[in-house]
Amino acid sequence: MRIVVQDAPFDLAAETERFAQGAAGAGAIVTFTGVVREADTGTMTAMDIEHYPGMTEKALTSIAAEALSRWDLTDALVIHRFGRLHTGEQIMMVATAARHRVAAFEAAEYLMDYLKSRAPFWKKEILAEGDAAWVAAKDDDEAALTRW
Amino acid sequence: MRIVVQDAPFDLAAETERFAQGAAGAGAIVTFTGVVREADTGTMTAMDIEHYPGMTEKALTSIAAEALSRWDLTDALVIHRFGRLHTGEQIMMVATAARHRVAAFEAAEYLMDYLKSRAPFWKKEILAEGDAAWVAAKDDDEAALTRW
Amino acid sequence: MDVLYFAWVRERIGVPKERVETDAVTVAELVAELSAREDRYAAAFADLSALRVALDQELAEFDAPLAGVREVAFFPPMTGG
Amino acid sequence: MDVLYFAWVRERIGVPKERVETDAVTVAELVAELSAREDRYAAAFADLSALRVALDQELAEFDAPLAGVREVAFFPPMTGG
Repeated sequence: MRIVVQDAPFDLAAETERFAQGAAGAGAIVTFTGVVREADTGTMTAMDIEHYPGMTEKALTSIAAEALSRWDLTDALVIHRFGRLHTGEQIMMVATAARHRVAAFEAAEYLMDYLKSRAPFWKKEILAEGDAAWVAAKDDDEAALTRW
Repeated sequence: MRIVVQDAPFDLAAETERFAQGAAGAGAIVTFTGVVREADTGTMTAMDIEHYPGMTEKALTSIAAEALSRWDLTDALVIHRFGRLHTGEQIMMVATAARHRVAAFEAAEYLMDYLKSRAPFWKKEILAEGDAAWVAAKDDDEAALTRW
Repeated sequence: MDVLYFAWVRERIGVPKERVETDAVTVAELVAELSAREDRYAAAFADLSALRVALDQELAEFDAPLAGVREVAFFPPMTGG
Repeated sequence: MDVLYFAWVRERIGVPKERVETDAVTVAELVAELSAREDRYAAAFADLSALRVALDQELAEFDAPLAGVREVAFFPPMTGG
């Protein structure tokens, strides 16, 4: 298990390769990558991601450990950035490795669902006009947790 | 959409990077990679993958087109190898890009479920003793299709 | 028409592909005709529930008509991924 | 104890962190005490259903006891990923 919280960009290709090389015995590897996309209204120029240093690492570690205990995973990876990111930049990735595909998929979705609503990150959209708006938590994201 | 059927290895890092770079407007990218793992009995040395040239490409294209029409995807990728592969080698990958994570995850699982049971590939395990055994289709894999 | 065999069906019948002249109207009739021809076909086609068929590279049922079909393929359930 | 604020709670209260001396027994009592202190706290804590609290970096409820706690943090629902 590896948890990384950093402001610097990460190298998706290198991280994916490294994770796959380290996943001995796995038959299935799933990755999820989150990218800063245009807001639905289309005026966003950047996103500020605030986090709670200390608690963030603890929360991510605890979420990943729970995934490892619930599914028969050989490994899990979480990388999450903070600070100012621009449209098209990669915010975060998770990866899971398991003997079977269903476990790898389910664990990756579990990581994402918990990371969305239980890891202390907050997003603020920086709009073209100089305005800024905190992203509100979605009811859907909270509801997604009831699945697990 | 890109469909690749080849006997040569593919470069997971490069393919992931290329797919991510091309996924304009996507907020979520999911990849699945299948790896030849040790058989549960542990005596497998290699896997022969037979396929039906012509039908394979058609079936994969049709499965990916269906995924693109069912979910709001910005792109989809399927790479599948055939021929002799050894333990630890990557057999195949799929990738999906969408604005939202649920669509990217669901479409990737759909691709995998259909690819398992509806694309004309057959796996034969080459065992350490010189024996070989065709991999039987799993009832679970057929049942997985009823989800969609 | 061309008849193709894959995986253990190919191994049991002994060829990957052959040209078959037939008046069979459906896939099932073609299977019966081949099975009557030699034991290796009868052995391969013994349990149709363990087989799949494609007509011109599209999955089909065993009661599907063969009219206009140029390529028939028989194989076990697929195991991709 | 140290009290930390994040996102719009931090912006509304005006500081990311402060040292608070209190006899409050629960989080809710601490919230009431701060709210009574100045309008900016009252504004930030007006709707507790829009807030979350962590005690020593673990999510907690507003009726949780503060005994032994060194760090309390208030913030809106999280939006990671």
